[in-house]
Amino acid sequence: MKLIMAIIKPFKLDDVREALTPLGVQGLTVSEVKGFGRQKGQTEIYRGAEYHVSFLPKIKIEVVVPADLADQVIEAIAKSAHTGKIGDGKIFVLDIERAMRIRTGEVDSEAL
Amino acid sequence: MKLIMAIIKPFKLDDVREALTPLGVQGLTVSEVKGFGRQKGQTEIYRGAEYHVSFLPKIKIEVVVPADLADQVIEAIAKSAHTGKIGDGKIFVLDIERAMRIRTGEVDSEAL
Amino acid sequence: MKLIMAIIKPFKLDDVREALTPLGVQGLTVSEVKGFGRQKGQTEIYRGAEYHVSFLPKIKIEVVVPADLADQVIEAIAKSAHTGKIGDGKIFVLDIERAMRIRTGEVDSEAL
Amino acid sequence: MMRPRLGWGVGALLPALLMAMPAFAADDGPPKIDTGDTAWMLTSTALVLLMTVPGLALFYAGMVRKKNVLATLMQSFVITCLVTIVWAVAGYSLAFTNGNAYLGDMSRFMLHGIADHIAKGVDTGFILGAGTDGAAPQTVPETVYMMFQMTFAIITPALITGAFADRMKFSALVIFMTLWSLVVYSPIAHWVWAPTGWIAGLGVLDFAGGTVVHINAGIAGLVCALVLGKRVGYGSDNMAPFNLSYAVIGASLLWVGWFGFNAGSAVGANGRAGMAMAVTQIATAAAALGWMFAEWMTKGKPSVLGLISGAVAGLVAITPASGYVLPGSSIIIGVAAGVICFWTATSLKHMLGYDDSLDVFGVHCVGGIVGALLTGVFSYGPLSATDASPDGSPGGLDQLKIQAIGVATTLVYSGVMSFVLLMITKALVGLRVGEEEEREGLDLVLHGEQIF
Amino acid sequence: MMRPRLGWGVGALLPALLMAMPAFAADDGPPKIDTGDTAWMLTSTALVLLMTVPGLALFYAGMVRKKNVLATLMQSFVITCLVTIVWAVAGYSLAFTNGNAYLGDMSRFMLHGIADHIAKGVDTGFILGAGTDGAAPQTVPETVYMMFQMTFAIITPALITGAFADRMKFSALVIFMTLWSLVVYSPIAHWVWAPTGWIAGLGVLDFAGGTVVHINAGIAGLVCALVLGKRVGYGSDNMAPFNLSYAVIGASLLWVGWFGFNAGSAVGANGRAGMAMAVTQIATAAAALGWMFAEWMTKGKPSVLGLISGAVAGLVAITPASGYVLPGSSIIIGVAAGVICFWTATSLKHMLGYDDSLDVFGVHCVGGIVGALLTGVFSYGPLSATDASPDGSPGGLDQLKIQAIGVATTLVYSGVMSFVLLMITKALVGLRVGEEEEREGLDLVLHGEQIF
Amino acid sequence: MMRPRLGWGVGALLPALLMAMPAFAADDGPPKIDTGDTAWMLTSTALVLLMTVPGLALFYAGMVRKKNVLATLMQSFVITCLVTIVWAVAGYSLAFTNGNAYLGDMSRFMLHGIADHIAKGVDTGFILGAGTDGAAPQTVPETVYMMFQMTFAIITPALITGAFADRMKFSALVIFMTLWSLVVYSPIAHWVWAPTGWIAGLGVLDFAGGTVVHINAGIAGLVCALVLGKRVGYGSDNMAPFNLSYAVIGASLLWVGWFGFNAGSAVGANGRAGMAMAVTQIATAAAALGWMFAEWMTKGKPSVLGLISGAVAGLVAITPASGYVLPGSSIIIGVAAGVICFWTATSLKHMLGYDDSLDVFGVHCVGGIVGALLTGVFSYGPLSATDASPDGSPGGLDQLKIQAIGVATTLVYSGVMSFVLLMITKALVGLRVGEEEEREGLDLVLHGEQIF
Ligand SMILES: Nc1ncnc2c1ncn2[C@@H]1O[C@H](COP(=O)(O)OP(=O)(O)O)[C@@H](O)[C@H]1O
Ligand SMILES: Nc1ncnc2c1ncn2[C@@H]1O[C@H](COP(=O)(O)OP(=O)(O)O)[C@@H](O)[C@H]1O
Ligand SMILES: Nc1ncnc2c1ncn2[C@@H]1O[C@H](COP(=O)(O)OP(=O)(O)O)[C@@H](O)[C@H]1O
Repeated sequence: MKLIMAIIKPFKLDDVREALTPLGVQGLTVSEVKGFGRQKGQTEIYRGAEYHVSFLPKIKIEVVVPADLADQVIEAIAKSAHTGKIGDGKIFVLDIERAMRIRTGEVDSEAL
Repeated sequence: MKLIMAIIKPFKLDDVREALTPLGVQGLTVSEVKGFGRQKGQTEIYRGAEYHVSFLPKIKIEVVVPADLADQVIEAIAKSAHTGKIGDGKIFVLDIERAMRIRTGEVDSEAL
Repeated sequence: MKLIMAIIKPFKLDDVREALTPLGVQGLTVSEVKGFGRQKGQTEIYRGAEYHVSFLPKIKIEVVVPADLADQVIEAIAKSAHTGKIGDGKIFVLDIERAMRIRTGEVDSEAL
Repeated sequence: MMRPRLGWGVGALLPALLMAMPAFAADDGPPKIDTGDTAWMLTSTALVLLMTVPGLALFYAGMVRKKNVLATLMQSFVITCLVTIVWAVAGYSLAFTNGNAYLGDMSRFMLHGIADHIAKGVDTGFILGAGTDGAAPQTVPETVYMMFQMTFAIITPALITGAFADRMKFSALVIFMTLWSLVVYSPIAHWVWAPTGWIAGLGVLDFAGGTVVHINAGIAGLVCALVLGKRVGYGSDNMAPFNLSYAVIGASLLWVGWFGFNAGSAVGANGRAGMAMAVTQIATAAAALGWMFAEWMTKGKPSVLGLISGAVAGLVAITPASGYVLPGSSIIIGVAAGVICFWTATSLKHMLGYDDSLDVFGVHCVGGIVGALLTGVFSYGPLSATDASPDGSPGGLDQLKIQAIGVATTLVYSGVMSFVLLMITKALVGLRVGEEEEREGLDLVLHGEQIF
Repeated sequence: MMRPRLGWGVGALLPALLMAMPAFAADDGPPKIDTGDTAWMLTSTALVLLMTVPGLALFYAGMVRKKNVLATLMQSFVITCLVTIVWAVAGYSLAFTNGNAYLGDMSRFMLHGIADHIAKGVDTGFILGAGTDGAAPQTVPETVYMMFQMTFAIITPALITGAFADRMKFSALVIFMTLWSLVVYSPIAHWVWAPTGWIAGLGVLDFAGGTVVHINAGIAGLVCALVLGKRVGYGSDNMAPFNLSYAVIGASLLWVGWFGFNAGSAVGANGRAGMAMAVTQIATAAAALGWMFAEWMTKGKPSVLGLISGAVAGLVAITPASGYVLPGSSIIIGVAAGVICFWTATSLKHMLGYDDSLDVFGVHCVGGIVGALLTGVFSYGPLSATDASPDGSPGGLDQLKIQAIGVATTLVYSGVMSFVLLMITKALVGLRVGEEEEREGLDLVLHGEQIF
Repeated sequence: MMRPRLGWGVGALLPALLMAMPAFAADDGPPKIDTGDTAWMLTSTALVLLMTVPGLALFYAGMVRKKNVLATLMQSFVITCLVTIVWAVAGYSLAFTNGNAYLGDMSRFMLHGIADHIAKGVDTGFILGAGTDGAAPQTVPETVYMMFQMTFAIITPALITGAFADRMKFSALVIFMTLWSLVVYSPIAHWVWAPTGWIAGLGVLDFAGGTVVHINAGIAGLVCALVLGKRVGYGSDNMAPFNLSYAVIGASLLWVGWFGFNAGSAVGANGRAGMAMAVTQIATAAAALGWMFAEWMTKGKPSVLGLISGAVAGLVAITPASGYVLPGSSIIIGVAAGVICFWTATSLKHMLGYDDSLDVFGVHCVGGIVGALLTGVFSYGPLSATDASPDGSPGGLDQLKIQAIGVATTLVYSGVMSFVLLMITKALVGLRVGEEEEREGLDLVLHGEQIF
């Protein structure tokens, strides 16, 4: 099993989720994160005090899938999250050793 | 060392933490996440505009433990986070290559 | 490639980011998390109801770097996040199998 | 509101000017309205509405968990709407028409007749208890008097909601509060504030609603908390308030609005209103500091929740006393309320083990009792003196006993009837949401909405 | 404001006392001010300002997404500032001086002459339409009258902002609103409320601004929504409100402040003000419950957004009626407004497919029309009767027709002129932010700020 | 408040009616109260309390970081409580009894004697400076006068808290503010506003507190900022405001409440109050726009924080002038305040390098000075004219010099005494929390609470 971790632009979340459903992905977990990268943010000025917004709001998607599905999932994310503008984000792949569904105790690919 | 990553129902957090302490787990990190899965959310209606709440609030626990403790930890989480109702969540296990405690510079199992 | 995941004290974030730039790290992702560990929190009292704040605010940094940069990055984080007081946090290292930049489709070390 | 038995209202409330022109006062027709008094009562009405929405709504919403914030706001808001209609249809008539000693009549059903004196856009003053011995002519139109009283009828049931926060069904709330307003609030208001009311007849002093509003709501809240039972997770889960800054805004608006509540109860812009405002301010500050220092000494830190809770306790306690006491006494009333309510809300509640979520009993009932009794001790004669009763109602052991009767009656009647109405509501729609629903939060489950 | 054609204002607004001293009333000099009336109008001015900042600002900000909260607050606030200056410089003069039937003159340019009657710190009462047949002496100084009217001039354009929330350029807003205030608001206010205005001359009843404020802003909002187009992501993205608790605070402050709006429009602390306050309260509650139960039945849950939207719809609908109708009619007006606006905002809007972000048209225009027409049905004579017109303006088919003319005129003039001004603004600076900017949010893009 | 030296108060404040009945005015007894004036002063008192809680509390809390929000709210709230007691016990007596030119006496210790004129619930008007040449009879009871003044005594120290936000110990705040109220506020209020005060004797014009409130608080804030030192991380850490929407609500409530502050300082519902309200509104709008456009031009974007800061600067600057100037002048005062305070808060502060967290000096002290001096330029005679002084106090070089003396005196006295009191406080309990505690945030460390 693989954990696909994708950092994307927030407004792309629904597109990504919809792109994954047809692949049989039944679950995923998202978090609000702040990203630092090539994309530069705005400057905020509060009565003369200037703060550069170097961290921009991003969404992190974590989805665990059977190893053989990984390629398709990566491709689907890459396509649906793409705008072509700087700051589109990254996809990382990690290996997952074990998985378990808490409700049933099922393990590994049964658990996804 | 293993990173145990568990997605659980928010109100189970204290139970899980209490279940881990007896095992010698001295630290863990939690984040608020939104989960998409088999469990279905409510529909929100704002003056005629309907939004389905497909993402439900979950808690992600990340705890790094020596490899030999992993089984016990997984079991403890699975038990304490269990309600038997849909949406109970998942437990994933990843391999950790190195660990370091910032305060002391101790590494690996010393650092946990 | 390695994923360096560091849990640090919130006010150290800017220091850490500045310590990484000279090493050529061009991107990273941070999340607000709550940490449970040796460091003990305050007690909150609301009209007689006492709640111990066992979870303290921490920042989680996730940065993916080429394997050969990992040592330097770990050291830089360890140094810049260090206060010597309890609760300084942890650094964990995981292996990353693949990486992709969504904007361009570049993969692996090109993508970082 | 004034205590009409003695009929001092006439002298106190007609403007000084009219007293200098006896030809006017001797008129048999309805009194003329005074624009200054009317201006103050219109303002007071707005201030007391401000107390409920958004004041009380925010005070309570700031103390619950995130998942119940909107539902809590909604409770105060919907009660404002429901009671407005109930009051216009029957509540006002039951409370403030002559009727008998126990209940008004239906002569103002649907506010019938309230426009009778309007001619060419001009209205006359209202005579409370017209035709009875205790007739108390006012210098404001009846519409204004009715509206001012309506805002009291609104806030009283809204106060109760703090006791069962986080767990009552919305349909149950709608039914229970509608019934409660008619069956509990209107009768008690009649007893205490109508010239024909039997408690008014005993000489009980309740200037702005220590018994009618606070003890009444507080004991009803306790009954609700006991009947509904504890919140799921009470004692184990973290139930820390989501956002106390809302509670601070709420408490602040309660304080500001309370000037309308207490000084407005003089039904005019007169000396009594001025003194009521002064003692309200002083008692509130004293109670807030009392609670704060008590907490600081016993728990180690002064909390903002403690400070604002103390302020509300002080506002409650000075309410029955506000038109009767002088500044010195108000400090004592304030400190007593602050320290005693601190103890009730932080210690007694745990000793007795009920889950009155936001301390409606601990603050409003207990604070109201402290105030009602101390009014009997500190009442200053000249503030309530009239030509007919040149000594007014000075404090003393006799008055204290009378006050205790008022307190006890309210506790018993409101407690018992609240229980009965809860049982009726339970039979109709049930009282409490399911455990799963309670965990998920009322915002989403009951109203299909949530905040960020 | 009163309907000056009949000149009843004189009788209604001079205090009762003066009427008892005919020597005063017969004076040719300017009327004396009445301190009670003045106190109430000073208070009402504060209350109506409270409606816009922070009331309306919060009501709207609570309904947008997080990234636009500050920008939305800023819109109401900057309009408050802009219109204050516009009104002082020319708007007041164009609206409330005699001029001709279509526009005032510039005799109060820069408020020139407003201090003419001040001597030794004392001012005289203001005569609206002095020297004309419809001259209506007031018992408050002109400064107070001007200020009270200013708060109406402020809130009207601020209401429009809800229609184009999340997408208008700030520079465009500044230009459009400045022009709109002068070109649309002042003329319509003159037509309806100046004694010389042509709509006033027809006998249209608009006590506190159903047409001048709500229909006017509502139709302008619809035009804005159509011209600017839909929000990016409308229909697909989740546009759930960031924090409805702000909207609840806002709606509550609107309600409280509306007492100044409606009861203040009696320009005095009199019987009419009392009745206006009463019917305002009752209609609001009825509308809120009407919307709530309609939603509960059709959508399955009563929402807090529905409840407060209904309250605002009720406040809007009772506005033109408030000094003319009795409590019973106000319940009907309220229920009608609640149910009809519920249908407009939740169904009609989707059927027609425009994106009026916060339902300015659905609530203010439609609610205003409901109220304006029903005023023609339910108007109760004695509230508007005078010596000159002992029957007042009772409701009926004739009055209904007159009301319809007022509604139609406002719809056409405001709709057309709003469109023209939008085109001018577009030519000058463009109307809408870019798509990227809209996605990122106005807070950061336009103002360089964000909330947590 | 009026300037009693000239004794014009008598003419201005007795209602017109009484002037028409000389028999009354000639009476030697205390003046009668006027219900309209009293209604307005009761309302004004509520409005000014609203300015501090929740107004100022929110304005400040919205500008700090999340970890200090509750602590910041608590500061304004606890000062409200502390000063209420201090004022009732001794502050009012020291400020407003005759005493000598430098300090009142203790004849109103514990408000002793304030109820002396109450008989049968009715009170008489209050004579400020009774028995002196400058005796100024009022048409409101002394309780009301005392309460109105109390709200000024409350907000002044609360304003200071913005300067040391995020870093002062709570115990230090409690001690410092209690002392400051007695040692700094009461004397300066006596000098400027008591008929016997020496600054009043010079003819300094300060209608509603430009010197007594704003310059006074502003310079004390600067001293606090300098003595406590900069916040940990100042200049490097991101100290962006947590939630500016709170600040917008706060600024809005300050604006609305300021009508009580300025128009209330006429101590009656009269022409002067009306003009004070009008110029307050206009100057505020002008200043807000002034700051906004200055920022837009120099920084590229108009920010909501800039807009509301400008509004507050305008409110501050018009405060001393509000009962003395006409609308045209108020625009100039407003624009000057907006632009100058923008420069102080955004440029001068960085040039000088002090850390006045929320710009108490830059907005209140500088804005107060602008207003105090321009009052000397623009004062319009007829607004302050009396029988005794038919020209009033027109602006001019002479008056400007007198104003400068008032400003300088306040700067020196308040600056020096604030420093001394800080040193005393430091010796007693220390001033500042530890660095670790400051990092963790005052909410948790000092009060054991936090918001979400
Ligand atoms: N090496 C990295 N490790 C972790 N996260 C990264 C890394 N590089 C980029 N990111 C994340 O991806 C986001 C987008 O990266 P950025 O460099 O701005 O643009 P692009 O993806 O177009 O190259 C960043 O905001 C950050 O959250
Ligand atoms: N494949 C997955 N990858 C990552 N997270 C998942 C995955 N499947 C489920 N989850 C997480 O687990 C939560 C619970 O899953 P769900 O399917 O709703 O119920 P259950 O755990 O009872 O099967 C989801 O809300 C989501 O956060
Ligand atoms: N085993 C662990 N797994 C995951 N996170 C951990 C673990 N141990 C500690 N942490 C994180 O590191 C933070 C600091 O740990 P703590 O024990 O308080 O102090 P220190 O780092 O000085 O030993 C914790 O708050 C938690 O977020």
